[in-house]
Amino acid sequence: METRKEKNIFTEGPVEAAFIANSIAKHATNTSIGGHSIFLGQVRADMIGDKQVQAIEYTSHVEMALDAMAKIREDIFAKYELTCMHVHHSLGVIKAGEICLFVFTSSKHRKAAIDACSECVERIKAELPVWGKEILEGEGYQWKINH
Amino acid sequence: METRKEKNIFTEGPVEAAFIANSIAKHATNTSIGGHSIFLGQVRADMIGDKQVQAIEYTSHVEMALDAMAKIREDIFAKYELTCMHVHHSLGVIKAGEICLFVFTSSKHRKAAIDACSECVERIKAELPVWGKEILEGEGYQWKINH
Amino acid sequence: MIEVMFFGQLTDGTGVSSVMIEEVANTDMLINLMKQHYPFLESSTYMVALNNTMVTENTIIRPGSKVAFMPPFSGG
Amino acid sequence: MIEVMFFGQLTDGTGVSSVMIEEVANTDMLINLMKQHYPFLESSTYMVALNNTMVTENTIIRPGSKVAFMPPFSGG
Repeated sequence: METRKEKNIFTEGPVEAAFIANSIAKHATNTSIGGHSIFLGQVRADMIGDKQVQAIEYTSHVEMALDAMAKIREDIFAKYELTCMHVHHSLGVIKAGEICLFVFTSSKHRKAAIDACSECVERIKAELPVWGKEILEGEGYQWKINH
Repeated sequence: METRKEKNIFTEGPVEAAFIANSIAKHATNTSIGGHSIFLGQVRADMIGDKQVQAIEYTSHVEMALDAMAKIREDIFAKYELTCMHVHHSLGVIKAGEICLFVFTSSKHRKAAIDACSECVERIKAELPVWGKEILEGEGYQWKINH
Repeated sequence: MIEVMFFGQLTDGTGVSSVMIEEVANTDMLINLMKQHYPFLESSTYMVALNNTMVTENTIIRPGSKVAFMPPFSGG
Repeated sequence: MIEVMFFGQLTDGTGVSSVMIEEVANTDMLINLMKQHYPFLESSTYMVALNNTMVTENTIIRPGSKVAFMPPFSGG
Protein backbone atom coordinates (compact mmCIF):
# COMPACT_ATOMS: atom_id res chain seq x y z
CA MET A 1 0.00 0.00 0.00
CA GLU A 2 2.81 2.39 1.00
CA THR A 3 4.67 3.53 -2.08
CA ARG A 4 6.28 6.75 -0.86
CA LYS A 5 9.84 6.16 0.28
CA GLU A 6 10.12 7.29 3.88
CA LYS A 7 13.28 7.74 5.89
CA ASN A 8 13.42 5.66 9.03
CA ILE A 9 14.10 7.91 12.00
CA PHE A 10 14.00 5.20 14.67
CA THR A 11 16.94 3.40 16.17
CA GLU A 12 16.91 0.86 18.98
CA GLY A 13 18.86 2.24 21.95
CA PRO A 14 20.39 5.64 22.65
CA VAL A 15 21.90 8.07 20.15
CA GLU A 16 25.65 7.88 20.77
CA ALA A 17 27.91 10.96 20.78
CA ALA A 18 30.15 9.27 18.20
CA PHE A 19 27.16 8.96 15.86
CA ILE A 20 26.46 12.69 16.26
CA ALA A 21 30.12 13.51 15.56
CA ASN A 22 30.01 11.38 12.44
CA SER A 23 26.87 13.17 11.23
CA ILE A 24 28.56 16.54 11.73
CA ALA A 25 31.78 15.47 10.04
CA LYS A 26 29.86 14.22 6.98
CA HIS A 27 28.73 17.78 6.28
CA ALA A 28 32.25 19.19 5.87
CA THR A 29 32.08 18.39 2.17
CA ASN A 30 29.01 20.60 1.70
CA THR A 31 30.71 24.00 1.62
CA SER A 32 27.48 25.88 0.89
CA ILE A 33 26.50 25.31 4.55
CA GLY A 34 27.17 28.21 6.93
CA GLY A 35 25.32 27.03 10.03
CA HIS A 36 24.15 23.87 11.74
CA SER A 37 21.57 23.72 14.51
CA ILE A 38 21.31 20.63 16.68
CA PHE A 39 18.83 19.65 19.36
CA LEU A 40 19.50 16.71 21.65
CA GLY A 41 16.92 15.29 24.03
CA GLN A 42 18.48 13.66 27.08
CA VAL A 43 16.66 11.40 29.56
CA ARG A 44 16.33 13.13 32.94
CA ALA A 45 16.53 11.32 36.27
CA ASP A 46 13.48 13.15 37.64
CA MET A 47 12.12 12.35 41.09
CA ILE A 48 8.59 10.91 40.92
CA GLY A 49 7.50 11.08 44.55
CA ASP A 50 10.44 9.46 46.34
CA LYS A 51 11.62 7.39 43.39
CA GLN A 52 14.06 8.39 40.70
CA VAL A 53 13.53 7.81 36.99
CA GLN A 54 16.18 5.33 35.84
CA ALA A 55 15.27 5.14 32.18
CA ILE A 56 12.53 5.84 29.66
CA GLU A 57 11.22 3.03 27.48
CA TYR A 58 10.06 4.40 24.15
CA THR A 59 7.50 2.68 21.93
CA SER A 60 5.86 3.95 18.76
CA HIS A 61 3.23 3.29 16.15
CA VAL A 62 6.13 3.28 13.72
CA GLU A 63 4.23 3.36 10.42
CA MET A 64 2.14 6.34 11.49
CA ALA A 65 5.14 8.07 13.02
CA LEU A 66 7.10 7.82 9.77
CA ASP A 67 4.09 9.20 7.87
CA ALA A 68 3.87 12.07 10.35
CA MET A 69 7.62 12.71 10.12
CA ALA A 70 7.49 12.75 6.32
CA LYS A 71 4.79 15.43 6.51
CA ILE A 72 6.81 17.48 9.01
CA ARG A 73 9.89 17.20 6.80
CA GLU A 74 7.92 18.31 3.73
CA ASP A 75 6.43 21.30 5.57
CA ILE A 76 9.75 22.41 7.02
CA PHE A 77 11.61 22.17 3.71
CA ALA A 78 8.82 24.22 2.12
CA LYS A 79 9.03 26.86 4.84
CA TYR A 80 12.80 27.24 5.39
CA GLU A 81 15.79 27.42 3.05
CA LEU A 82 17.45 24.31 4.41
CA THR A 83 20.36 22.38 2.99
CA CYS A 84 19.45 19.28 4.98
CA MET A 85 17.62 17.92 7.99
CA HIS A 86 18.25 14.70 9.90
CA VAL A 87 16.13 13.24 12.71
CA HIS A 88 16.88 10.26 14.94
CA HIS A 89 14.56 9.09 17.71
CA SER A 90 15.37 6.21 20.03
CA LEU A 91 13.11 3.27 20.76
CA GLY A 92 13.53 0.81 23.64
CA VAL A 93 15.03 1.49 27.06
CA ILE A 94 17.11 4.68 27.21
CA LYS A 95 18.88 5.25 30.53
CA ALA A 96 19.02 8.59 32.36
CA GLY A 97 21.81 10.71 30.87
CA GLU A 98 21.53 9.08 27.45
CA ILE A 99 20.39 10.87 24.29
CA CYS A 100 16.96 9.85 22.93
CA LEU A 101 16.37 12.51 20.24
CA PHE A 102 18.75 14.08 17.72
CA VAL A 103 17.50 16.77 15.34
CA PHE A 104 20.08 18.27 12.98
CA THR A 105 19.40 21.05 10.46
CA SER A 106 21.83 22.88 8.17
CA SER A 107 21.49 25.96 6.00
CA LYS A 108 23.49 28.63 4.21
CA HIS A 109 22.54 31.33 6.72
CA ARG A 110 22.06 30.47 10.38
CA LYS A 111 18.48 31.66 10.91
CA ALA A 112 16.86 29.01 8.73
CA ALA A 113 18.72 26.17 10.46
CA ILE A 114 17.97 27.51 13.95
CA ASP A 115 14.26 28.15 13.35
CA ALA A 116 13.73 24.90 11.46
CA CYS A 117 15.42 22.84 14.19
CA SER A 118 13.30 24.36 16.91
CA GLU A 119 10.05 23.97 14.94
CA CYS A 120 10.93 20.38 14.06
CA VAL A 121 11.47 19.48 17.73
CA GLU A 122 8.10 20.98 18.72
CA ARG A 123 6.28 19.12 15.96
CA ILE A 124 8.02 15.82 16.75
CA LYS A 125 6.86 16.05 20.36
CA ALA A 126 3.30 17.02 19.38
CA GLU A 127 2.67 14.94 16.28
CA LEU A 128 4.65 11.71 16.40
CA PRO A 129 2.84 8.70 17.91
CA VAL A 130 5.61 7.85 20.35
CA TRP A 131 5.18 7.04 24.04
CA GLY A 132 7.65 7.19 26.87
CA LYS A 133 7.36 4.98 29.94
CA GLU A 134 9.41 6.34 32.82
CA ILE A 135 10.92 3.39 34.63
CA LEU A 136 11.46 4.09 38.32
CA GLU A 137 14.04 2.59 40.63
CA GLY A 138 12.66 -0.56 42.20
CA GLU A 139 9.50 -1.73 40.48
CA GLY A 140 7.26 1.11 39.40
CA TYR A 141 6.79 3.17 36.30
CA GLN A 142 4.90 6.22 35.13
CA TRP A 143 3.84 7.25 31.63
CA LYS A 144 5.60 10.38 30.47
CA ILE A 145 3.52 13.47 29.69
CA ASN A 146 4.72 16.05 27.15
CA HIS A 147 4.19 19.72 27.94
CA MET B 1 44.75 44.52 36.62
CA GLU B 2 42.39 41.72 35.57
CA THR B 3 41.25 39.85 38.61
CA ARG B 4 38.04 38.26 37.31
CA LYS B 5 38.67 34.72 36.09
CA GLU B 6 37.46 34.50 32.50
CA LYS B 7 37.00 31.36 30.45
CA ASN B 8 39.05 31.28 27.29
CA ILE B 9 36.76 30.61 24.34
CA PHE B 10 39.42 30.79 21.63
CA THR B 11 41.26 27.87 20.07
CA GLU B 12 43.73 27.98 17.21
CA GLY B 13 42.34 26.05 14.23
CA PRO B 14 38.93 24.48 13.55
CA VAL B 15 36.55 22.91 16.07
CA GLU B 16 36.75 19.17 15.40
CA ALA B 17 33.70 16.89 15.38
CA ALA B 18 35.45 14.63 17.92
CA PHE B 19 35.75 17.59 20.30
CA ILE B 20 32.02 18.26 19.96
CA ALA B 21 31.25 14.58 20.60
CA ASN B 22 33.41 14.67 23.70
CA SER B 23 31.61 17.78 24.99
CA ILE B 24 28.25 16.07 24.51
CA ALA B 25 29.38 12.82 26.14
CA LYS B 26 30.65 14.70 29.21
CA HIS B 27 27.10 15.81 29.98
CA ALA B 28 25.73 12.29 30.35
CA THR B 29 26.57 12.40 34.05
CA ASN B 30 24.35 15.45 34.57
CA THR B 31 20.98 13.72 34.69
CA SER B 32 19.08 16.91 35.47
CA ILE B 33 19.58 17.96 31.83
CA GLY B 34 16.66 17.29 29.50
CA GLY B 35 17.76 19.17 26.40
CA HIS B 36 20.90 20.41 24.67
CA SER B 37 20.98 23.02 21.94
CA ILE B 38 24.04 23.34 19.71
CA PHE B 39 24.94 25.86 17.06
CA LEU B 40 27.87 25.26 14.73
CA GLY B 41 29.23 27.88 12.36
CA GLN B 42 30.84 26.38 9.27
CA VAL B 43 33.06 28.25 6.79
CA ARG B 44 31.28 28.62 3.43
CA ALA B 45 33.05 28.48 0.06
CA ASP B 46 31.17 31.54 -1.23
CA MET B 47 31.93 32.95 -4.66
CA ILE B 48 33.34 36.49 -4.46
CA GLY B 49 33.11 37.65 -8.05
CA ASP B 50 34.74 34.75 -9.92
CA LYS B 51 36.87 33.53 -7.03
CA GLN B 52 35.91 31.05 -4.36
CA VAL B 53 36.51 31.51 -0.63
CA GLN B 54 39.03 28.88 0.42
CA ALA B 55 39.28 29.74 4.10
CA ILE B 56 38.59 32.44 6.67
CA GLU B 57 41.41 33.73 8.84
CA TYR B 58 40.08 34.85 12.21
CA THR B 59 41.79 37.39 14.45
CA SER B 60 40.54 38.99 17.65
CA HIS B 61 41.19 41.58 20.29
CA VAL B 62 41.28 38.65 22.68
CA GLU B 63 41.23 40.52 26.00
CA MET B 64 38.22 42.59 25.00
CA ALA B 65 36.49 39.59 23.44
CA LEU B 66 36.82 37.59 26.67
CA ASP B 67 35.43 40.55 28.63
CA ALA B 68 32.51 40.79 26.18
CA MET B 69 31.92 37.03 26.38
CA ALA B 70 31.94 37.10 30.18
CA LYS B 71 29.21 39.76 30.04
CA ILE B 72 27.15 37.77 27.54
CA ARG B 73 27.51 34.67 29.73
CA GLU B 74 26.41 36.57 32.82
CA ASP B 75 23.38 38.06 31.04
CA ILE B 76 22.30 34.75 29.56
CA PHE B 77 22.60 32.85 32.84
CA ALA B 78 20.54 35.60 34.48
CA LYS B 79 17.86 35.40 31.80
CA TYR B 80 17.52 31.64 31.20
CA GLU B 81 17.40 28.61 33.51
CA LEU B 82 20.49 26.99 32.09
CA THR B 83 22.48 24.09 33.43
CA CYS B 84 25.52 25.05 31.41
CA MET B 85 26.83 26.94 28.41
CA HIS B 86 30.03 26.36 26.45
CA VAL B 87 31.42 28.54 23.66
CA HIS B 88 34.39 27.85 21.38
CA HIS B 89 35.51 30.22 18.63
CA SER B 90 38.37 29.47 16.26
CA LEU B 91 41.28 31.76 15.52
CA GLY B 92 43.71 31.42 12.61
CA VAL B 93 42.99 29.95 9.19
CA ILE B 94 39.81 27.83 9.03
CA LYS B 95 39.20 26.11 5.71
CA ALA B 96 35.84 25.98 3.91
CA GLY B 97 33.76 23.13 5.39
CA GLU B 98 35.44 23.38 8.79
CA ILE B 99 33.71 24.47 12.00
CA CYS B 100 34.70 27.89 13.39
CA LEU B 101 32.06 28.41 16.11
CA PHE B 102 30.54 25.97 18.63
CA VAL B 103 27.88 27.18 21.06
CA PHE B 104 26.43 24.54 23.40
CA THR B 105 23.69 25.16 25.96
CA SER B 106 21.91 22.68 28.25
CA SER B 107 18.86 22.96 30.46
CA LYS B 108 16.23 20.92 32.26
CA HIS B 109 13.50 21.88 29.79
CA ARG B 110 14.29 22.42 26.14
CA LYS B 111 13.05 25.98 25.67
CA ALA B 112 15.73 27.61 27.84
CA ALA B 113 18.56 25.81 26.04
CA ILE B 114 17.18 26.59 22.58
CA ASP B 115 16.50 30.28 23.24
CA ALA B 116 19.78 30.82 25.10
CA CYS B 117 21.82 29.19 22.32
CA SER B 118 20.24 31.33 19.64
CA GLU B 119 20.63 34.54 21.65
CA CYS B 120 24.24 33.70 22.48
CA VAL B 121 25.09 33.22 18.79
CA GLU B 122 23.55 36.59 17.86
CA ARG B 123 25.41 38.37 20.63
CA ILE B 124 28.74 36.69 19.78
CA LYS B 125 28.45 37.90 16.19
CA ALA B 126 27.45 41.43 17.23
CA GLU B 127 29.56 42.04 20.32
CA LEU B 128 32.81 40.09 20.13
CA PRO B 129 35.77 41.96 18.60
CA VAL B 130 36.63 39.23 16.10
CA TRP B 131 37.38 39.71 12.41
CA GLY B 132 37.22 37.26 9.55
CA LYS B 133 39.38 37.64 6.46
CA GLU B 134 38.00 35.60 3.56
CA ILE B 135 40.95 34.14 1.71
CA LEU B 136 40.20 33.64 -1.98
CA GLU B 137 41.73 31.11 -4.36
CA GLY B 138 44.84 32.54 -5.91
CA GLU B 139 46.01 35.69 -4.16
CA GLY B 140 43.14 37.89 -3.04
CA TYR B 141 41.13 38.28 0.11
CA GLN B 142 38.06 40.15 1.33
CA TRP B 143 37.08 41.15 4.83
CA LYS B 144 33.97 39.34 6.04
CA ILE B 145 30.88 41.40 6.88
CA ASN B 146 28.34 40.14 9.44
CA HIS B 147 24.65 40.68 8.70
CA MET C 1 -10.59 -9.91 10.57
CA ILE C 2 -9.65 -6.50 11.93
CA GLU C 3 -6.51 -5.85 13.97
CA VAL C 4 -7.07 -3.52 16.89
CA MET C 5 -3.85 -2.11 18.41
CA PHE C 6 -3.31 -0.35 21.73
CA PHE C 7 -0.42 1.93 22.61
CA GLY C 8 1.19 3.59 25.61
CA GLN C 9 -0.74 3.61 28.86
CA LEU C 10 -3.76 1.99 27.19
CA THR C 11 -1.84 -1.29 27.27
CA ASP C 12 -1.91 -1.05 31.09
CA GLY C 13 -5.67 -1.53 30.84
CA THR C 14 -5.90 -3.98 27.97
CA GLY C 15 -2.92 -6.12 28.97
CA VAL C 16 -2.23 -6.72 25.28
CA SER C 17 -0.85 -4.58 22.48
CA SER C 18 -3.26 -5.91 19.87
CA VAL C 19 -6.32 -8.11 19.38
CA MET C 20 -7.84 -9.64 16.24
CA ILE C 21 -11.61 -9.23 16.03
CA GLU C 22 -14.40 -10.19 13.61
CA GLU C 23 -15.52 -7.62 11.10
CA VAL C 24 -17.29 -4.57 12.51
CA ALA C 25 -19.12 -2.16 10.19
CA ASN C 26 -17.68 1.16 11.32
CA THR C 27 -15.41 2.90 13.80
CA ASP C 28 -18.23 3.99 16.17
CA MET C 29 -19.33 0.37 16.52
CA LEU C 30 -15.75 -0.77 17.03
CA ILE C 31 -15.11 1.85 19.71
CA ASN C 32 -18.28 0.78 21.53
CA LEU C 33 -17.28 -2.88 21.28
CA MET C 34 -13.84 -2.07 22.75
CA LYS C 35 -15.44 -0.11 25.59
CA GLN C 36 -17.48 -3.20 26.45
CA HIS C 37 -14.38 -5.38 26.47
CA TYR C 38 -12.24 -2.79 28.27
CA PRO C 39 -14.44 -0.58 30.45
CA PHE C 40 -11.45 1.64 31.47
CA LEU C 41 -11.60 3.14 27.95
CA GLU C 42 -14.76 5.03 29.05
CA SER C 43 -12.58 7.29 31.18
CA SER C 44 -9.43 7.29 29.03
CA THR C 45 -8.12 9.88 26.61
CA TYR C 46 -7.18 8.48 23.22
CA MET C 47 -7.34 9.02 19.49
CA VAL C 48 -8.33 6.38 16.97
CA ALA C 49 -6.59 5.80 13.64
CA LEU C 50 -7.91 3.59 10.84
CA ASN C 51 -5.16 2.28 8.55
CA ASN C 52 -2.74 4.94 9.78
CA THR C 53 -5.15 7.84 9.30
CA MET C 54 -6.71 9.66 12.23
CA VAL C 55 -10.48 9.15 12.48
CA THR C 56 -12.44 12.27 13.39
CA GLU C 57 -15.94 10.99 12.48
CA ASN C 58 -17.61 7.62 12.10
CA THR C 59 -15.91 5.74 9.24
CA ILE C 60 -16.64 2.45 7.47
CA ILE C 61 -14.15 -0.33 8.30
CA ARG C 62 -13.20 -2.66 5.48
CA PRO C 63 -12.05 -6.24 6.22
CA GLY C 64 -8.29 -6.49 6.84
CA SER C 65 -8.12 -3.03 8.32
CA LYS C 66 -5.94 -1.98 11.24
CA VAL C 67 -7.32 0.25 13.96
CA ALA C 68 -5.07 1.96 16.50
CA PHE C 69 -6.08 3.32 19.92
CA MET C 70 -3.50 5.92 20.94
CA PRO C 71 -3.17 7.98 24.13
CA PRO C 72 -1.55 11.46 24.01
CA PHE C 73 1.95 11.35 22.52
CA SER C 74 5.00 11.70 24.72
CA GLY C 75 7.98 11.23 22.43
CA GLY C 76 11.22 13.21 22.37
CA MET D 1 54.32 55.51 25.93
CA ILE D 2 50.90 54.52 24.63
CA GLU D 3 50.25 51.40 22.56
CA VAL D 4 47.88 51.95 19.64
CA MET D 5 46.50 48.76 18.09
CA PHE D 6 44.70 48.25 14.79
CA PHE D 7 42.45 45.35 13.88
CA GLY D 8 40.79 43.75 10.86
CA GLN D 9 40.70 45.74 7.63
CA LEU D 10 42.31 48.75 9.35
CA THR D 11 45.63 46.87 9.21
CA ASP D 12 45.34 46.97 5.39
CA GLY D 13 45.78 50.75 5.68
CA THR D 14 48.25 50.95 8.54
CA GLY D 15 50.40 48.03 7.46
CA VAL D 16 51.07 47.28 11.15
CA SER D 17 48.97 45.85 13.96
CA SER D 18 50.28 48.24 16.61
CA VAL D 19 52.44 51.30 17.11
CA MET D 20 53.99 52.80 20.26
CA ILE D 21 53.56 56.57 20.54
CA GLU D 22 54.52 59.33 22.99
CA GLU D 23 51.97 60.42 25.55
CA VAL D 24 48.87 62.16 24.21
CA ALA D 25 46.47 63.94 26.55
CA ASN D 26 43.16 62.48 25.45
CA THR D 27 41.42 60.24 22.92
CA ASP D 28 40.27 63.06 20.63
CA MET D 29 43.87 64.20 20.27
CA LEU D 30 45.04 60.65 19.69
CA ILE D 31 42.41 60.01 17.01
CA ASN D 32 43.43 63.21 15.23
CA LEU D 33 47.09 62.23 15.44
CA MET D 34 46.33 58.84 13.92
CA LYS D 35 44.30 60.45 11.12
CA GLN D 36 47.38 62.55 10.27
CA HIS D 37 49.56 59.43 10.19
CA TYR D 38 46.98 57.31 8.36
CA PRO D 39 44.72 59.51 6.24
CA PHE D 40 42.53 56.53 5.20
CA LEU D 41 41.08 56.61 8.74
CA GLU D 42 39.15 59.76 7.73
CA SER D 43 36.87 57.60 5.58
CA SER D 44 36.95 54.41 7.67
CA THR D 45 34.39 53.03 10.09
CA TYR D 46 35.82 52.05 13.45
CA MET D 47 35.32 52.14 17.18
CA VAL D 48 37.97 53.14 19.69
CA ALA D 49 38.62 51.36 22.99
CA LEU D 50 40.84 52.66 25.77
CA ASN D 51 42.22 49.94 28.02
CA ASN D 52 39.57 47.48 26.79
CA THR D 53 36.65 49.86 27.35
CA MET D 54 34.79 51.43 24.44
CA VAL D 55 35.23 55.19 24.26
CA THR D 56 32.09 57.15 23.42
CA GLU D 57 33.33 60.62 24.36
CA ASN D 58 36.69 62.34 24.72
CA THR D 59 38.62 60.62 27.55
CA ILE D 60 41.90 61.35 29.30
CA ILE D 61 44.69 58.90 28.39
CA ARG D 62 47.09 57.95 31.17
CA PRO D 63 50.67 56.88 30.37
CA GLY D 64 50.98 53.15 29.69
CA SER D 65 47.48 52.93 28.24
CA LYS D 66 46.43 50.76 25.31
CA VAL D 67 44.15 52.15 22.62
CA ALA D 68 42.44 49.91 20.06
CA PHE D 69 41.02 50.96 16.68
CA MET D 70 38.46 48.36 15.66
CA PRO D 71 36.37 48.06 12.47
CA PRO D 72 32.90 46.41 12.59
CA PHE D 73 33.07 42.90 14.03
CA SER D 74 32.71 39.85 11.80
CA GLY D 75 33.22 36.84 14.03
CA GLY D 76 31.28 33.59 14.09
